[in-house]
Amino acid sequence: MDFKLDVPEPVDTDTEEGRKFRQEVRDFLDKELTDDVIRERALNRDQPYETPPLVIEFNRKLGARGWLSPQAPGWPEEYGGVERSEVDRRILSEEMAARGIGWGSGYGGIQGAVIIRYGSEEMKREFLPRIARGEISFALGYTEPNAGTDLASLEMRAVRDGDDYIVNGQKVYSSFAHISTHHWLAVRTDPDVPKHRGISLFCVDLASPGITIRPLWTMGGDRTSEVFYDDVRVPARNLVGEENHGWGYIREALGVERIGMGGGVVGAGGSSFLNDLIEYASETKRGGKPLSEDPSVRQSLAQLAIETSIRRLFSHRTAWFMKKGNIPEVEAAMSKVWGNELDQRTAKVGLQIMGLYGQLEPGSNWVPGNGSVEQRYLFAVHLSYGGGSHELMRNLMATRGMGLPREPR
Amino acid sequence: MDFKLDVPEPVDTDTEEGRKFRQEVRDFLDKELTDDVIRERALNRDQPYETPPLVIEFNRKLGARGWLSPQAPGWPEEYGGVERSEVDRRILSEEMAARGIGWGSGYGGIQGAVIIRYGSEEMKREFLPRIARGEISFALGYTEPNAGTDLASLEMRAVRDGDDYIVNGQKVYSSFAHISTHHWLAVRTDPDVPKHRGISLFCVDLASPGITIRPLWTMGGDRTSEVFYDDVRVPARNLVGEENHGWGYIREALGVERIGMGGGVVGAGGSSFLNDLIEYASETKRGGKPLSEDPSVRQSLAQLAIETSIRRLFSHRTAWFMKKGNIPEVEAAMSKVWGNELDQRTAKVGLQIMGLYGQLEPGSNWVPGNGSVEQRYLFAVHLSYGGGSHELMRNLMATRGMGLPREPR
Amino acid sequence: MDFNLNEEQEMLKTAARDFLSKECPKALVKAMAQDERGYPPELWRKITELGWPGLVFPEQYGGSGGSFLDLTVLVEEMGRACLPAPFFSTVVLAGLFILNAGSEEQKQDLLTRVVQGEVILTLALTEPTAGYDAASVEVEAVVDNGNYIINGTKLFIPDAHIADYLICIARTEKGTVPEEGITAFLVDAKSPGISCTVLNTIAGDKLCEVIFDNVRVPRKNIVGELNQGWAPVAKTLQQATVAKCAEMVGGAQQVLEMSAEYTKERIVFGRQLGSFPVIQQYIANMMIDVDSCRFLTYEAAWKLSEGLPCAMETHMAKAWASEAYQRVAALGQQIFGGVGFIQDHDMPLYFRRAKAAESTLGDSYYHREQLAQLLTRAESSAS
Amino acid sequence: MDFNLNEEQEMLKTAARDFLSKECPKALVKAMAQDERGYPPELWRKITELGWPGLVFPEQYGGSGGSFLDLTVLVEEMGRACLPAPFFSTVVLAGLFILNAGSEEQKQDLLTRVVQGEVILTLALTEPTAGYDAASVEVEAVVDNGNYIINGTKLFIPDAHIADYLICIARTEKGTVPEEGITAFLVDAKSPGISCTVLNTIAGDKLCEVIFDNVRVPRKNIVGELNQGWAPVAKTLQQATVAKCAEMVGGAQQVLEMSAEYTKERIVFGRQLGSFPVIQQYIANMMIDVDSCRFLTYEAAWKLSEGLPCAMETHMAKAWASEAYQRVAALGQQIFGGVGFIQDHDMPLYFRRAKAAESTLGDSYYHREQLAQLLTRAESSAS
Repeated sequence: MDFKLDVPEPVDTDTEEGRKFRQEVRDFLDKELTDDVIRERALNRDQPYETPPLVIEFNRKLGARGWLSPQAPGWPEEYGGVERSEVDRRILSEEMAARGIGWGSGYGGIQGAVIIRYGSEEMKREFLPRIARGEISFALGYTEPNAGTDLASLEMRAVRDGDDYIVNGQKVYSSFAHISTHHWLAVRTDPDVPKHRGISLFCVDLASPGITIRPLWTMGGDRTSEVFYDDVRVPARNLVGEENHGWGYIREALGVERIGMGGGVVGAGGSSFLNDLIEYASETKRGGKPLSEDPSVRQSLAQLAIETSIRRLFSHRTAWFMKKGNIPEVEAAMSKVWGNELDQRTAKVGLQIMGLYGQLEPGSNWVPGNGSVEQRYLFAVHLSYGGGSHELMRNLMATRGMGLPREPR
Repeated sequence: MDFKLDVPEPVDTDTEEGRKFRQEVRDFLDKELTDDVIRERALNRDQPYETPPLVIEFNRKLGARGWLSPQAPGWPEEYGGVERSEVDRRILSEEMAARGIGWGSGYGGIQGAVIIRYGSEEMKREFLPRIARGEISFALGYTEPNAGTDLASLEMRAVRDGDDYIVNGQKVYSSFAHISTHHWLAVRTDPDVPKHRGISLFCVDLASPGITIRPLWTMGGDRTSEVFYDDVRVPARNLVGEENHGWGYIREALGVERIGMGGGVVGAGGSSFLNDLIEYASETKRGGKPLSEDPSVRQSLAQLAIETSIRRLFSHRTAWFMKKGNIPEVEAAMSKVWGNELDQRTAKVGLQIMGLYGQLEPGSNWVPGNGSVEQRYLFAVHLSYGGGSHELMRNLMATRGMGLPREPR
Repeated sequence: MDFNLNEEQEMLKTAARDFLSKECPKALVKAMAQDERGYPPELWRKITELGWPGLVFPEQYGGSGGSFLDLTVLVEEMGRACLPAPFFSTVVLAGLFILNAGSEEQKQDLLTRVVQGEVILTLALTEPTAGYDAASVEVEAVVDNGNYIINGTKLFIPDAHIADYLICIARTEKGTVPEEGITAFLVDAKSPGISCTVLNTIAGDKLCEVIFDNVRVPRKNIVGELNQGWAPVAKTLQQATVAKCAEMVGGAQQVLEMSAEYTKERIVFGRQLGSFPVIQQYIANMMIDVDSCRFLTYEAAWKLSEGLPCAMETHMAKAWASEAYQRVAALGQQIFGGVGFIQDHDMPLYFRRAKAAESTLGDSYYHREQLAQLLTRAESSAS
Repeated sequence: MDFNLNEEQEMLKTAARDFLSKECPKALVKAMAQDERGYPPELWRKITELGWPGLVFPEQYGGSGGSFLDLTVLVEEMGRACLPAPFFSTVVLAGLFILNAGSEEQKQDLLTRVVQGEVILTLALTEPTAGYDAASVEVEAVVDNGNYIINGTKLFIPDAHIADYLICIARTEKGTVPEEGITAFLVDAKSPGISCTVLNTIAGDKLCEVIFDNVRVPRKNIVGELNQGWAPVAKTLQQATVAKCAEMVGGAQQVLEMSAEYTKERIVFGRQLGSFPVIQQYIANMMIDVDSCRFLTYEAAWKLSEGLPCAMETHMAKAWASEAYQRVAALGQQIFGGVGFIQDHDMPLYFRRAKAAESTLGDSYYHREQLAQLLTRAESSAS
């Protein structure tokens, strides 16, 4: 075993070109990577599949320079991959890490990964370069009013009509649909076969006539959307892979997506949040003594520190497992369940430690840390069903991980 | 609402006869109600359906004087009911309560209740007077190696042969079978109908030829038994109620039984145990300070005090609900689940507070309270499945209590 | 033992539920969270006409002389409906304080107007110290020419922005123990030197920061005895804590019922959601939490009604309800999933209120510690 | 990062598992709980032949110079098998202490004999004070004519009844802090004045009361420095704590596996028990607990092996494993139901050991508090 963090081999970036490029990156980041972008990325860390507004803008600028990440593992040049030198990549990584964000874990990567594997040649040429340049951003079109946890029961219909499909129906919880360029849309193309076998996946231009987007505001204060399709014509070339094979692609995308959930970017997110709490407890006095001297608070903080370490180890395990060439189904499920429930606990303990102050919202007088813990408390509610309900995740862990028999249906 | 304890109307027991009777009762109890009997009763409070050895002996002596309780609510005299005066009953109650045990909640009552309701006239005349006199004690014969939680799948067979049934097969976890006079035996009398419809219930004399009783020692240190039947002849008059109607009687007996579980005798058991823990924490010093000044210990004890109050309230609610003439199915399930899980938590917290001393067993040097908490910790393990698994209890609560649909089978 | 309400209480409960389900729809509740005042005066007028503000006050002040248990029944229904109205501040906190501590004249004056719905009151107790013990009271009132001058900040004060009078709990003397030297003042909310700012809170209730900058209060506005104000505060806190628990019971009960209903309607994998055993375990756990909160709360309320000591029962109820209501709300959110996460849904109302209710009037740790003091004190005095 | 064992460790693990499943059946484990000595000498001889006692000791003492991580792998398998042998006392507690503190001569003498299986040792640290900090050491050793006289009671000392030597941690001076003035003595277990009584314990392991009544020990038997004994004790405690966690990981892993197997065999309501979603939730929770214990433990063990500081990791591992192993064992009991409640079944072995392991070497509260000190100290030094 070896718990050393994987550090890449040293590369000499201290060349003249290297120094010049580093300066260029720094100047760019000084200007474009605002605190708001960083915060938006952090908040969004549990939803790597959809791109929030400021990040869309930032990615577009990165993409325009060939610095965006989906192609980092190496897309062929003909699909927009830019072969940057090792020195450049190292500098980009280092500079962005120094600002607290990762490089190489950008947005659009999940859709790109499916398209590069299953998309037609035409689709690859049309979409991949634009993803690489950050010109395209996706909103997910999976969930419907009657298809959430049981996603495969979705009812929205697409019917072939010449070179197009005519799409009708409604999606819900389609976050950022109002500012994204495309919808990653799952629809039923064959209603007469078992439900998993009649689903297809499309890339739909959200500017298409007949699409109406209505806001839904969540308890977390974020906007998500309902998307209504009324006789929307979608060109058949926008079909991803084969007709009626969509469920396989979606499952694959969900699996990839889940890897990022709960753990977030390895090492980030959760632990800095905990550090903020420890700092708050150390600096805030109640009854003349710092909160951090209260034995109950100490027990709670220590417990969270342990649980945050477990999150880190679970994430690393998943990453290591993938790196060895495996598909980390059970490992990712464990990581998601653990990380997301820990997020809920951490926010709960955080508010509890803050006492009466814990109920204050952003913008209020006296609010600690501008209400970030309170916002997280509300936001975290959806983590235990979003992206795969934790009941299903646990069933999956037991059946795939320990070979328990599936529930008879 | 009214949370006053139900106190009976005052009765003048200070008459010459009353004083004489009280003295008689006291003398009897001084002699017969040993600490061992009291402890055995307390330990057994979650298994009101089977009678432990010292209690069997004590009951026999009470019964011989007409002081035993199954008939207390009033069995007809022809079945052995003894109509004692209100004064006598009050004195018996008071004197036994003063020694920490209840009167009127004795053993054999569950079997008696089924027999009085469903038994043949012959069976009533044969069994009830002997139950009233404490001459009969029952061991349960329900569980089999392949029929535990799913009791109705029991396989043990009884085949009619003239005036007898021939019984073959095996029961497990039949506590006190080795010292009881009778087996309260559930067997399959018709294998060709749905499983709930082919079960019959018998009172079997455990001295019958062909019965072999083998000890099984539990983790709690108690003995239970396996009971093997090898061509045992059971007279047909020992059939309880009708052939193949046994499942209904068993369910009814289980329901009655469950009422007593978790809560135990209202107000008793759990709370004195907690008081012992508080006393221990107050008297035991660690690092120069009483354990009870440790903030974590204080939080734990306070939490247990709350949860013990909830146990008391749940028990009272069940009792009140029954008194109004209802069958407290959901209420009793809640009481059982809560009380039994609380027993597990209490013992766990108790041992935790004792630290290294918590692992000591009865008879050891240095053992606190002669290991009663440790014994309870081990014993309590079986409470969350014995007498109805808590998973099933919770399903019952949700379906019967809030109308959730049953799981499709 | 009787776990039923009596006949009048059953009638009160039914009437309250009917009235609130008609007059206080959830859309109104949500609108009021955004509203500057935070309550609909028209609804408040109707509530006054129903006599609710007078329920618990003696007849000589125009009230109907109901018991604390009656009040508990009513407040439970308010919690169930998430009623946005200054009832808790005016009646439970300030009204009961005046009843506990005020002179006959003050009672006649103020309680009569409370009963008539003519005034909105609140209790200005908590401060940036954020505690409910006497030591947390640091706002000072110093005597000046027969008047008192109050300086300092009160924080988390409910409905102060719409109150006509505040009962300000201030320190008038440094006592040998924190409980000594505390005095209650009736303060006109429009007095010069008072500034009030509404805080943004998770429950959208209107808690305020109230700054006292050389606020002059006449001596006759002392409610109760000079320097002896802590005892009635403590008594009022006990009553308010039990009432808050009742509000929580009402909310938790509603979450349980709406969740159970939803599990019957919602179809997942071709079956009713409620037919899944894991969901049944959730509902069963919610039932345990709701019933346990209810019984602990009503036992404390009954003891208050009967004039019996109930410090232990009060600590138990609040320590337990603070966590149990949050557990119930979290399971409700899990059962409703995405649809319950939308702000327009009813679930967030309860999820948010469960959090607010936990921290208000002492959280679980606080009440368990208080309880531990009683438990170990009893032990050490017994031994 | 690499979550795999290396090739030698995999071989060690497989060999240990094969050996123990053959030579240490559960019937033997159960018999040993009743046995007076508590271990089978024949098995101990075979273990010595395999070189396990020497695994972690340098080659100059006859050992094989393995790493702490190697030891961890081995101890995990012992925990899985519930091995009844004086390995932990002789090798982990006393052996590592001698390695940490002893003179070259003592190491040559004692470790060589440990490796050969010629002596059984133990560390006599804990006392009726029942703590693992320096302040809990009250047994006194006073100098007398070049010898030391030890008086007092050591409690919960593993395998003292069969030990040839005890390393007795005693107070030789009242220091300004409790850590000062502590000295370790190598004491012949047959010395006059020592009396040893085996305690009855939940795990059926052999913890002893050892009374020192004017026990005379020559000065040369001091292990390490006079009055400076705490530092090596603390280091040894850290190593022993991680090793104890490994034992717990092994036990928890075995409970998980046997429970999962049972859910496939057991038919309830006409279905495999494991097909019930509630049971799947249980198994999934057990998986989380087992993996989390494993990773925390092995991270600490790896750091120990690499010579990196790992106070935080050690506290985390033991605080977590103490509770997680008990949760796993309790779920195992629930899954097995009645059949697992019979003393003859394997489940009780683990349920009992989980409890014993929780309290040994500091429970969750203790280690969380230690961790909190590190967390808040880091914070206050950073700010």
